[in-house]
Amino acid sequence: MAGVLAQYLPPAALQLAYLIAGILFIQGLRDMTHPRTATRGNQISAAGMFLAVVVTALWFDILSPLILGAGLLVGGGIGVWLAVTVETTEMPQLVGLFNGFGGGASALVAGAELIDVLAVGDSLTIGLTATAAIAGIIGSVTFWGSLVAAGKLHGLVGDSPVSTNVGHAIKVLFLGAAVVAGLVLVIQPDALGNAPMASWVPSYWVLVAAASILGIFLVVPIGGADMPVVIALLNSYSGLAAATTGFVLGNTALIIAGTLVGASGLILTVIMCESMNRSLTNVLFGGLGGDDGDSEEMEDIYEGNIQETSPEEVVMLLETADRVVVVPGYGMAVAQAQHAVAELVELLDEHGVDVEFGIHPVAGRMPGHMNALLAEADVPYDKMRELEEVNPTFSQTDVAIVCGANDVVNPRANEDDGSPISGMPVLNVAEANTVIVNKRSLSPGFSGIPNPLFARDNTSMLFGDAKESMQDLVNDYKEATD
Amino acid sequence: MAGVLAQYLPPAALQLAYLIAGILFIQGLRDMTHPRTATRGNQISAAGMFLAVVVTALWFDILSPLILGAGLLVGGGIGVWLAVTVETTEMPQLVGLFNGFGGGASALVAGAELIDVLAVGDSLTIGLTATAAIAGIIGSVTFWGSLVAAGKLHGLVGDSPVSTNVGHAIKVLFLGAAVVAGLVLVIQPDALGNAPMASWVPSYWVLVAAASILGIFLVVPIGGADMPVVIALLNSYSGLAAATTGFVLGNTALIIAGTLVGASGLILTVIMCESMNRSLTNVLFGGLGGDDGDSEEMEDIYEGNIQETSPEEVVMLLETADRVVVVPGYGMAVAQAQHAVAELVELLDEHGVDVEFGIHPVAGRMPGHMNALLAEADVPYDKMRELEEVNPTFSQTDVAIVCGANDVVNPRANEDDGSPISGMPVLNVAEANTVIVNKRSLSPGFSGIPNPLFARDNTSMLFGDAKESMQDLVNDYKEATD
Amino acid sequence: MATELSAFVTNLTLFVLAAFVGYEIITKIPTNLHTPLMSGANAISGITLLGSVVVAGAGENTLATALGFLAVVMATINVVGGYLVSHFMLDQFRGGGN
Amino acid sequence: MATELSAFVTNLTLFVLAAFVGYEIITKIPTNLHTPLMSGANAISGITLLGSVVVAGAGENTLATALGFLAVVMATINVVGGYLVSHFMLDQFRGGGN
Ligand SMILES: NC(=O)c1ccc[n+]([C@@H]2O[C@H](COP(=O)([O-])OP(=O)(O)OC[C@H]3O[C@@H](n4cnc5c(N)ncnc54)[C@H](OP(=O)(O)O)[C@@H]3O)[C@@H](O)[C@H]2O)c1
Ligand SMILES: NC(=O)c1ccc[n+]([C@@H]2O[C@H](COP(=O)([O-])OP(=O)(O)OC[C@H]3O[C@@H](n4cnc5c(N)ncnc54)[C@H](OP(=O)(O)O)[C@@H]3O)[C@@H](O)[C@H]2O)c1
Repeated sequence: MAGVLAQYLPPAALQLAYLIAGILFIQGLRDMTHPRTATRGNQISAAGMFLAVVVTALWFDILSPLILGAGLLVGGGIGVWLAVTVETTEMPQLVGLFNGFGGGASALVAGAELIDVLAVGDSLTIGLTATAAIAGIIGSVTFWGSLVAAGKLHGLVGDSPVSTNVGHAIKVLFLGAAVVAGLVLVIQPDALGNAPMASWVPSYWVLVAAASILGIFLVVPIGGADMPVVIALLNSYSGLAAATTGFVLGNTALIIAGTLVGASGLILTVIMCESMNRSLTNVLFGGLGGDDGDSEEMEDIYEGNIQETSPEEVVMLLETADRVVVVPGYGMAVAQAQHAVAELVELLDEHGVDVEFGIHPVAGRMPGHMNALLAEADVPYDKMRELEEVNPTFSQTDVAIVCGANDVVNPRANEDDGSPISGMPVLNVAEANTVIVNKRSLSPGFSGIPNPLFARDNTSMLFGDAKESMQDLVNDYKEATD
Repeated sequence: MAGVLAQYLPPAALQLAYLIAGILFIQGLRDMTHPRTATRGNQISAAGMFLAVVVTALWFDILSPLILGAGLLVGGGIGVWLAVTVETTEMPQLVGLFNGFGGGASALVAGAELIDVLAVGDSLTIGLTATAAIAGIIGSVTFWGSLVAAGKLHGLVGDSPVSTNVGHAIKVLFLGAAVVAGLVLVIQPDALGNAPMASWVPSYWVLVAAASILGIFLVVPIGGADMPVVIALLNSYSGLAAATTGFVLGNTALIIAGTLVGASGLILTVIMCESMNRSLTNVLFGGLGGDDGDSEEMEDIYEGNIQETSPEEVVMLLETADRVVVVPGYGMAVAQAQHAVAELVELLDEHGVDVEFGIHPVAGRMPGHMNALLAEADVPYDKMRELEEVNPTFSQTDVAIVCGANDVVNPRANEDDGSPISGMPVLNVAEANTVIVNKRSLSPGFSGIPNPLFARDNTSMLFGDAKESMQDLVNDYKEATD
Repeated sequence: MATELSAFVTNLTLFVLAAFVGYEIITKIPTNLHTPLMSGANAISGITLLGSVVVAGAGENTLATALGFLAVVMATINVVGGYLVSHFMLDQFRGGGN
Repeated sequence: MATELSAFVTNLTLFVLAAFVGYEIITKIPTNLHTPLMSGANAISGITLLGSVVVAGAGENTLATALGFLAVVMATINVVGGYLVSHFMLDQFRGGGN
């Protein structure tokens, strides 16, 4: 028995609805090319999704609308709750978590489909089993990989590198196991004949288990700060998995939407790798950033060259400054200092200081992370300058305030000394008259290497939590200018 | 009996070949986004076409390879001959001519297809007749419209405006006739029963005849300088006609390629209309540019205010100039003066003068016309400046040489006086210290309105053919600086 | 077999065209919108929900239905959450623009 | 009828995607390449040659064959001439670039 719509309309109507959904996805992305239209774009894309889901639900033979409804309700509720309660700083891990769920869903769907086809008494065609195998592997890897990535970003999973050789062997082993299970599924879907469990299509679940372990071992040895790259890549995979499913079901909406996601994930991955001047292979298999043997080198560089400063002194500098550039980094996000920073900038602006943000493309932990945080704190769009725009202005800048950033202002990136960041474009804050660096200690940033900027003559360290320090600056500046 | 390839390969192989051809077309266009890769892009696109044609010829049942081969040979020969012998200045009409042939081919194909289907004894399905009707109308309009357009550009067809009311009535009449014939074709393809001529599908040829007359009457009243817009629009139509044919034949290559052409033609049309600050309706139905009643107004403006100059005087100016901007226009193209202009610019450059071209987007008769001509004369790419780039520099320019341009330097465009060009962005040459305008007389340019620039105090007219005048300047400058 | 292959090539054609569209559009999106883009693209990838809906609906088999239910829940979280997060972020960019 | 409709929607999907691809790419092409673009696009529109080839080939009917022959000639002029003209123009741009 077909669903409500299918009784009255030709199959072409369903296809047409999917085409319209596809157009809405594309138009949504096109609107994402400008901040002014981006909100609308997101809504258009959501409308496309709504259309596709509703039409599908009304089209196909729904024997258990109750179960479907319950699933939608539960999932929707959890989705809204997570989206509403999360802090902007936790966005990266939330996106990772969502991504994992998407992958998990496609692995489960493929399995359910196999079982369902057998239950109806149909045979498993090659097209079906082959796609199920692909969706199963990608989906499982995405689910567990994303979960580990989200856990790392949230600080739940530590950076405990598995010794690389053993690690690589494990990965190869489980990838092999998944592939073998997939081949069995495709070539001999009825390998177990009429055994009691045969109707569960066990070879598929072996594949899922192997791919799950693979997913975990793939992501665990990757450094925490590379998680956004991992998530973008996994997102690209899950898009491709959706497209693959579309090939089997002959579903245009799945093909178009999946391909768009695949392209988006891949492009973001490449962009992130390029801004860090690292290859994708290096990110995925290079292990963690700097090694800890650097601590000696660090002492050499820092020894006797570190000047400390206090909020009061910084405020005195700010009072006489004509131009100030604030460089935010991951520490600002962690400390949730964006509101305090925004207030400081607004104050300076009110007092006639030419003040701007200098935003590095990979500052923080996601591409555009700083922009999203600062926009949340109501910083006007035209105060946020990109690297290429702001770099030439540092020589005319009186004070550069580095707030919780480290690698993105490390001058060693400009030297070709084989350090993990060499070749990465950085913000040349040292060209400013005075540099104030606010962080809690001299400990390194993501890349794990020391930062000679801290030891420069024109650099002063303002040690402390970013939020507290910025709040201090705001208060002191208010007092001083009152 | 199927063709060679079809005997051994599944139909999917043909589709795959078409997909590859489609990818080559797209990649070809992508390479067209930069001059450095554009030649390669054109070759890639041609390779796609070659693939599509060869595969098609080998796939389908070719009972008369001789006829096919002969057709390809004759057509190819004529194509090469035309392309090789034509002057760069005649490009616009040649492109129009080619476009017409494309349209004619699709109208003929649709007719041949109808006759063929009847001959085999099959019946004419709605899908077939409907597309044939569309292809017939668009193809015929394109053929005759392009021919008239090419004729006007080549000076073979004069600008003899048909009185608008009668003209509109004729257009409506023949459009109606074509549509009625099309409806008969679709609804009653066998209207004539077994009459002797019935196998020729007469309703189709009535449609073609009506559409042909429509095509002629559509283009004849449009001004000669608007022909590029007409050709781009017709090109867009012929692309859409190809896509429509693809819908019927289920041919992916036709759909993709046709749609790309349709998009390209439409975008070019819109860009041209925008740079002329006119609506498409105004171009197509507005009749000819300025009316001749302007001659009195012209005398008023020019009377006693025109200063003439000589090549010798211009050279004296050039000898002391630090910065010179050359503004080429349609007259340079007509006079084939591009080589002389290029030589002059090179000479000035050698003598340390800062010299550049200021190129208006609709200078000449096709978008990018001037760039193509100057590139042919080996002018380096970085000497050609666009309107937005060059306009702010006129105030620091000593001499602006206007060579065969008129409308694109007409200051009246900046005044909202309802003239045909008001609102069109123009090159503000009058801001230069001295303006030299080289043309043969005071007669107006395409828009038919007088140009107050010629009467300005800092403007001197260098009357004469562009090629001769520029050559004089080159010779005199050489003598003077020897 | 033959028509299956044809259908495959048709799907491949859709895939290729969509890939070109995706590439051309996404490379145009500015860096500062990459975080909301990631979240929005993520939501789109929840399109697997379509597959889930069909399977959860079919319900020929209890196990399949249970798996389908779980899949619906997960995919819905992905879709609803992804779009909402993206919306909140983008909302803060509004009023900006240049 | 039903499968014909489905085929139509599939073709429509291809059309829509190709239109997006075309729009995104062609709006990126700089003005100074618009003349060669026009000539090149023109050549692509000679793709109707495919239809002509099939018809000229089939040859079930003399009149159809004659028309097909004429169509092949015209379409080939369009294709060969268009690409060549575009090639000559573009060749002169080479060495340029920035
Ligand atoms: N954005 C992306 O898309 C992306 C993706 C992948 C990787 N990455 C990587 O992430 C790094 C980003 O550079 P970044 O300069 O933004 O960050 P970073 O190099 O990771 O440095 C952040 C600094 O913030 C300080 N910090 C931490 N918590 C703080 C708090 N509560 N208050 C004040 N300071 C605090 C830390 O120093 P203390 O501990 O001394 O306070 C740390 O040195 C780059 O290496 C980049 O390659 C970015
Ligand atoms: N580029 C495009 O895509 C495009 C498309 C459609 C329409 N148009 C229109 O074409 C016009 C282009 O402006 P334009 O300034 O380039 O040209 P224009 O306004 O048509 O003026 C050209 C001038 O060249 C002079 N001329 C003709 N033959 C000459 C020769 N042998 N030697 C010297 N001078 C000669 C003519 O004056 P004399 O007779 O006195 O010599 C004429 O005034 C605009 O109105 C535009 O809207 C352009």
